[in-house]
Amino acid sequence: MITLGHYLVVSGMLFSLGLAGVIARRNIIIVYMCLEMMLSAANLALVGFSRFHLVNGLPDYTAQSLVFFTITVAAAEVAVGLAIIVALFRSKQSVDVESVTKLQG
Amino acid sequence: MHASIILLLPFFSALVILLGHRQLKGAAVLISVGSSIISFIACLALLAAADDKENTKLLLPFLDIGYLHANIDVLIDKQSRGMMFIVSFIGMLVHIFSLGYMKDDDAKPRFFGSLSLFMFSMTGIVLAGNLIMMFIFWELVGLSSYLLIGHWYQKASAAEACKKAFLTNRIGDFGFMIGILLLFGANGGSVNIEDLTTAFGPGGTLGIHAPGHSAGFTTAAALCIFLGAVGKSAQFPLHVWLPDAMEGPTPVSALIHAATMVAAGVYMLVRVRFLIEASPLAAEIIAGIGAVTALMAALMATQQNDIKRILAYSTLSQLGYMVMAVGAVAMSVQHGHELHGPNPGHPAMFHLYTHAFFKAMLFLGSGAIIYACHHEQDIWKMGGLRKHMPVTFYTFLIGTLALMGLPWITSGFYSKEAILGAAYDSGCSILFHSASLTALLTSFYMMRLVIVAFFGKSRTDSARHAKEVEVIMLLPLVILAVFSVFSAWKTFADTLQAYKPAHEEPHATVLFASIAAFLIGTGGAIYLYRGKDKDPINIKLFANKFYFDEIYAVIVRVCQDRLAWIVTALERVLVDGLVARLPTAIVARLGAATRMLQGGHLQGYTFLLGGGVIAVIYLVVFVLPRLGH
Amino acid sequence: MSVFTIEAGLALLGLALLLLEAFKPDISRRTLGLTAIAGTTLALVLFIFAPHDTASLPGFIQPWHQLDSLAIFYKGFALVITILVLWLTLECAPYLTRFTVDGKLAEMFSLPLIVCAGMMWMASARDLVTVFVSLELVTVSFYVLVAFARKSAFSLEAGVKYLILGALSTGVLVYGIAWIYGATGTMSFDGIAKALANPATSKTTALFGAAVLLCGLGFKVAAAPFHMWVPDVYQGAPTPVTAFLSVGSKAAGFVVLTRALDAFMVEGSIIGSEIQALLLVIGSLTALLGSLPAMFQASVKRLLAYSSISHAGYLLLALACRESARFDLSSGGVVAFYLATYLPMTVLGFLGLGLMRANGLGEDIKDFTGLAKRNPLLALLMTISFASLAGLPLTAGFLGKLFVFLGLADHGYWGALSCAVIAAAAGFYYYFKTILAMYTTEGTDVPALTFSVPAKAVAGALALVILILGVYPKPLQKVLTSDRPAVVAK
Amino acid sequence: MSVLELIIALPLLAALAIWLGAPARAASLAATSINLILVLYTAVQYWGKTGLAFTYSRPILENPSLSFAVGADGISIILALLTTLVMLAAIWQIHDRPDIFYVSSLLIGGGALGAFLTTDIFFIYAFHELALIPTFLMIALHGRAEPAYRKAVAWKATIYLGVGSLVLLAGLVWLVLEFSGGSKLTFDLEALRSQARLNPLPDAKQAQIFFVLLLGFGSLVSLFPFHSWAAPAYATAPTPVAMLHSGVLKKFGLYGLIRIALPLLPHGAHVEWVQNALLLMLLGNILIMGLVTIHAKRLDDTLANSSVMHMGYIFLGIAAGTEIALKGAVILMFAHGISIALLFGLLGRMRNQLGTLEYNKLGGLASHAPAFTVLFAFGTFASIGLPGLTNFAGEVLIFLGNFTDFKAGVMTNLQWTVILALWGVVMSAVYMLRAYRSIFHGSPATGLFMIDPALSQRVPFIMLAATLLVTGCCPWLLLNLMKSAL
Repeated sequence: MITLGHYLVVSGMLFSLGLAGVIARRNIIIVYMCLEMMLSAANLALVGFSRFHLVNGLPDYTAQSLVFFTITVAAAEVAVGLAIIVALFRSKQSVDVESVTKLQG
Repeated sequence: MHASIILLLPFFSALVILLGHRQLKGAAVLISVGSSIISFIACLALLAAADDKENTKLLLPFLDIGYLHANIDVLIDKQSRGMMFIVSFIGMLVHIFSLGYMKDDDAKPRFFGSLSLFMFSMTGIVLAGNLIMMFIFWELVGLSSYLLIGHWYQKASAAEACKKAFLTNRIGDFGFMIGILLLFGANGGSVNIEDLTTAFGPGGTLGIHAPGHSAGFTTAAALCIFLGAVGKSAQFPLHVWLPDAMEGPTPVSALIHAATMVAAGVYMLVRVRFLIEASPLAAEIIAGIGAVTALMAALMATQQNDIKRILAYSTLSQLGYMVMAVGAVAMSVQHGHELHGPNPGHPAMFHLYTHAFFKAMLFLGSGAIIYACHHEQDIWKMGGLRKHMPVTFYTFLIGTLALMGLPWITSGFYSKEAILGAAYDSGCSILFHSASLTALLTSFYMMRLVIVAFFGKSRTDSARHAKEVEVIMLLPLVILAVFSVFSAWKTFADTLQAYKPAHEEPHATVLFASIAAFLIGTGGAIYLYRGKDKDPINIKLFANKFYFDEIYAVIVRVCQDRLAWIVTALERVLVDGLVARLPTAIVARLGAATRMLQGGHLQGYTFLLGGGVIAVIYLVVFVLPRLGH
Repeated sequence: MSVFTIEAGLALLGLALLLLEAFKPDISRRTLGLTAIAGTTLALVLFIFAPHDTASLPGFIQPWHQLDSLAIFYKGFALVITILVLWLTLECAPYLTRFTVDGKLAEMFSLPLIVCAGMMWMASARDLVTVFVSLELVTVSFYVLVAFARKSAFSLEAGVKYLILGALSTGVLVYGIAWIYGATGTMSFDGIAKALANPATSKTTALFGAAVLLCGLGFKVAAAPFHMWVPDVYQGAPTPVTAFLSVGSKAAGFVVLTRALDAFMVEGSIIGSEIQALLLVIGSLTALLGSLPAMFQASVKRLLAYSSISHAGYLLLALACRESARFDLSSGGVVAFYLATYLPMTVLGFLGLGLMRANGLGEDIKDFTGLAKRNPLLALLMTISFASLAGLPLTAGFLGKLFVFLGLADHGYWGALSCAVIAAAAGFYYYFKTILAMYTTEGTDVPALTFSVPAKAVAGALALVILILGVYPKPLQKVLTSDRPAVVAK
Repeated sequence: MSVLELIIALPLLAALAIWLGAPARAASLAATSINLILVLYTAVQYWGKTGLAFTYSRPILENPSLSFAVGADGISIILALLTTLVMLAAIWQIHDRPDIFYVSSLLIGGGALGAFLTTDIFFIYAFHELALIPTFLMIALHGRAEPAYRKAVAWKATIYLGVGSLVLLAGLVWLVLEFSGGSKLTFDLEALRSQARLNPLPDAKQAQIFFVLLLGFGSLVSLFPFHSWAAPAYATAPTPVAMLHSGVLKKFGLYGLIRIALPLLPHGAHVEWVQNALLLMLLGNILIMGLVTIHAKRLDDTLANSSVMHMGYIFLGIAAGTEIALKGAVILMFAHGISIALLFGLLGRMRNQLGTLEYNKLGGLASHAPAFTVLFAFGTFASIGLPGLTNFAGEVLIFLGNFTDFKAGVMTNLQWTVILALWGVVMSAVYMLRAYRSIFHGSPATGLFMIDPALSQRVPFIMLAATLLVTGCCPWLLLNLMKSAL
């Protein structure tokens, strides 16, 4: 039997992996992919909670509606984000995180 | 009415002259001399209106809060009337003398303005009905003394002398103020002299037999007040300023540093003698200090060469005499010898009174000599002045004899004998012996002065060309000479309300000592100094005034200037360092450190952000619930 | 016309302007800018006269939107800041266009309208879904705005940093929402409050969810330790955008935070005290981490960024102090008051920076040297702005700080109060450093600066608002306390 | 509308007018002269009365209740008089300087007036801060030293005063919270006072709050050991700023203690640990700063440090807390303000003419500049505490006030402190007379040369000196304004 706990553990692992990737990777594209993974982890948790939260014997769908919004927002973020990353590549010929360290102190 | 004229006239005179002397020019002198004459007439009226009742009158408000009434109120009694006469009389004469003496001085108006200021302040002390008022004027005489000693401030020595005088007096005032505060507190807020007399008197709340009496407190209060007198009357160990004060113009030395201001300490001690009488220890200390001062100053006087300095040390010595008398009288009262009569005179006040005349006379005389010798003050550079300045000589001689105490004729004999009597009655033989020795030394050094300065042949040109001074300067000399002789006579003294002890026949021992001292001292001086051109004796210790100035210079350098240096360094390093620099340095370091967090590396930021999330989760989920918030 | 319609209209106007620029490239930026300003001003006017109660909203939106005094205040706030930012953009246009592709500025005029609509919706949000959607609307638009001057390496770098960190925080936020939902079974603030007041709810789950959610929101409001992006992004972004971020985005973050905390810290909440403690810790830390590094900044823009962090710290501390019986302003009210005072002073500061930039000057403190001689009016206005930011009495900034201190002292949070005091003291240093530079005269024979009349007028008006609020805050208090219904059922 | 509002507003309006282009000297002199007349008018009106007068209140916030409330009692009027006198003198003596000198003087003076004449803690605090900004700017920009040094000095003062004000704010907030009672927070001093009378706090708590206020107010008044900003700041500040800050603005901290801390926390100062701490600190002011002053080698150092030292006496009055001592403290505040302003004003002229203030380069000025010397003597002897000048009346009342509950034979710590403090009077005579001696006495050829200022330039100093003389001879003039018990 797969319980809520299983979903949450997977979601948590996914979130942690994403976070670790964001922190550890130097390529901005990959960092961005890790960020998407974190959003997916959140979505998984939402769906899981929603599935096991029964209202009148049926799963509660408000949380699932948020998942759709999240996916949409993620898409928008990717659109804008990739544009910015492309602009960065154009000007620096690099997508390494270390190429943006001018602002500091 | 009289009191307000006497007090306020010189005040306005001083104010007008000091603030507007450049506009007033010559009129300043007239205002000052005029005001001194009017004051004197008012004083005579005060004497004429004499009754023996004491009364305190409010003259002007000053500080009046709740039960504190520190106002300008005057206490008119026999003591203040007599003293007032001396002050206004000698003051007037000095004003007149100064007309001649200061004729050529550029800053004459400033001089007369300061003189008026002095008359105002001294009057205030004499009339003061409470100790705070006395303190106020006490300080003001200090100011006028400062201004007058520093009259020729261009001279470095005068500038230093006036500073020294003011500062030394400040130390005395430090004690005086503490004494006033103690009395104020203990007597429930009143420092009125009459109230205090009642409180310390029989049946009073603070008297020696009262339940609230505390010997320690009484002694402390008495000694603190006495410290004020030590400063003002230049007693050991604060005597060092008075000889230096001779840097001032000579009339000033006569008035302030011989006759009146320096005697204010004695006047004040007699005013509060109820306090001294309530404390045996204080009485002994006061008598001792007086005796030491008298003897020490007399010893120093024997080796001085500056005519004014000899007189200054003589003044010190005589003031020591008076202070000793205050202590001695208190001691004898404690032993049960009450002073006699309904309004008993006090030997110290009596000596103050006679001394004022002859010492003022001596100073004015020396002023005349200095004036005639073109500001030459060394007696070894004079000589033979007897022939050049006969009037001055004779008046000076009369003054000297009075100071030496020529038996039965001069006033000085009677007053000195009264003091010797008091010392004898005090039950302390050391006092009596040292007083007698002082009397002997007095005769010695005064005779030395007269012989060296007036007899023999003139030793320098300035002495050879000395001429008798003008009449306006001689007149005060003559008048004072008359008083030097007669002022102790009964009719005279009574009319002037001198505080003369109603003395019985003097004790034989006292009489003998007094006459012996006179004879031995005079004889010794004549023997040693007749016909000498330079000093046959040479005692460095006395000539250098027991090295007090040097010792004090070291004390000031070490205890004050060096300490100030150390404290300043510590203040900069420790206080400023700990309170200001250290915290700023810490904050600055923190600021720099927190800036390091902001390294500009995206990975660093994500790391911190992720770490922050984990830290917050850890804090909220695991730490805070345990803390029981 | 309902408020919702106005907001929708504003967003549509934004879209329309975007399209207009795309299809009619020769349209002048002045026309675009003025249209945007006119549109927003119209929206403001309409908004003022629109009915101000939840019932006036269209029925379908009522479960998700509400109109209480807080919402109305923030909506007005958003409109005002948008107008100011649009105007500032127009004023700075000549120098901004040097860094944009083809010298175009269209999105700089259209996106703020969309951001504004997003902020207004956020102010009304009743549940986490609405919060998330409107927050992302704002955030994603800001990604574009920050990186807009992309020919400038700074702007681009700021854009990248904001993008990565912003997306990270979005992930954290959604994850937090998920757990809150898991703990309470609902997305609406009312429901969450009700569930948290119920002892049967799992405390650990709720705490975990709330903590993660607050981390996500903390990023938006620049709370330590999630503030790292602020100095870099503020410094790199075009000045009008920085002003918008620092005032608008922060205000939006705080209104959401207020709503969320009203739910989390509702009376009898099982997690209330923990959340409060967290706020105190984070607030103190934020105030300090904002103030201390600011002392050594050479760039005024970066200094203002740090200052904005520090102010966020005070605001968080204000949120930590729940309502006091003796204090009319609730913690949300204090926050709103603080933000209302924060708006004019910050905008004035950035306005001055923008104007100097437009005159070809840099943004460093040394560029301020001798400003008093070159343009006394601007120097005076900037002095007022900085004095108010420092929290000097008789300016608006002092009252905000005073309320925060009062709240902290009233609750006896002495530790947090001392941190706030230390931060304020450090604040004196860096604000005064800038003021001092303005009045320093040595070595300034540079020519006088001149500004347009509208610039003077707007700056003067902002300064006046600072001073008036500083000595006569009563009207603002009235607005904030007039009819505020309990946000949460108690 | 109250006359006090006019008094507060006038200098600020004049500053605004100058900024807008009005002729600086004329406008500021007119405003300050009118102000002086207005303050004298209030003094005459208040003569012999008690309680708060000229009150008027404009609420600006409901809860917490803040209002722009003005009102004056004797203390406020005396300090307002001090402010207007010093302000007039400071402005009058400005000579050939840019407009900012006038504007800053007006702002400092206006701020001080606001602080003294309002009765709402919020505004009392606010006006004081307002006056600090121009002080800071003027020291940093127009101070008499190298730019780097004067900026450092200005920073030091500002950070000290800033931190001090924040501590003070914390203390005031604490007060407001403790005494507001009921359901409403109020900053109104009268309301807080009546609450304090009805429900006094326990002594231990009073002591804590009092201590916080003491630290806050104390650092504004350069209470030892929070004093190290003061001396360099005064030595460096431009003349009008030095006059106004040391003469007037610094008194704010003392005013605050007397007006706010003591009435609300009557036992706070007498709890043993607070009292002992205060006594130690004020002895630090008197004895340590006295020695530091003695060590000074320049006139500006001497005066600046002496100004720190003299604060100790006023704190002594506050420590005693008796009516006599407090009235003495107020009189001493007035006296010190006038005398130090006089001295700093004269110092400014000397610095302009001579270019140095080092004692070993000066001497004999009395022969060249007699009028100047007389004016300086007034300041010197006032600082020494000579009777006849106002400082004496204040000091003696403070000393007496400490002895009102003296039992023969039992000395309290307070009374021992007075005795040590009395030694400070000796020290102040030492350093002031040393200074006077080295500058004015001695041969005319020993030092640099300066001449008397023109009569019109002497007027402000004469005015201050005359004030010292008149109120010194008739201190009851001031006491009559303080009929109400403190």
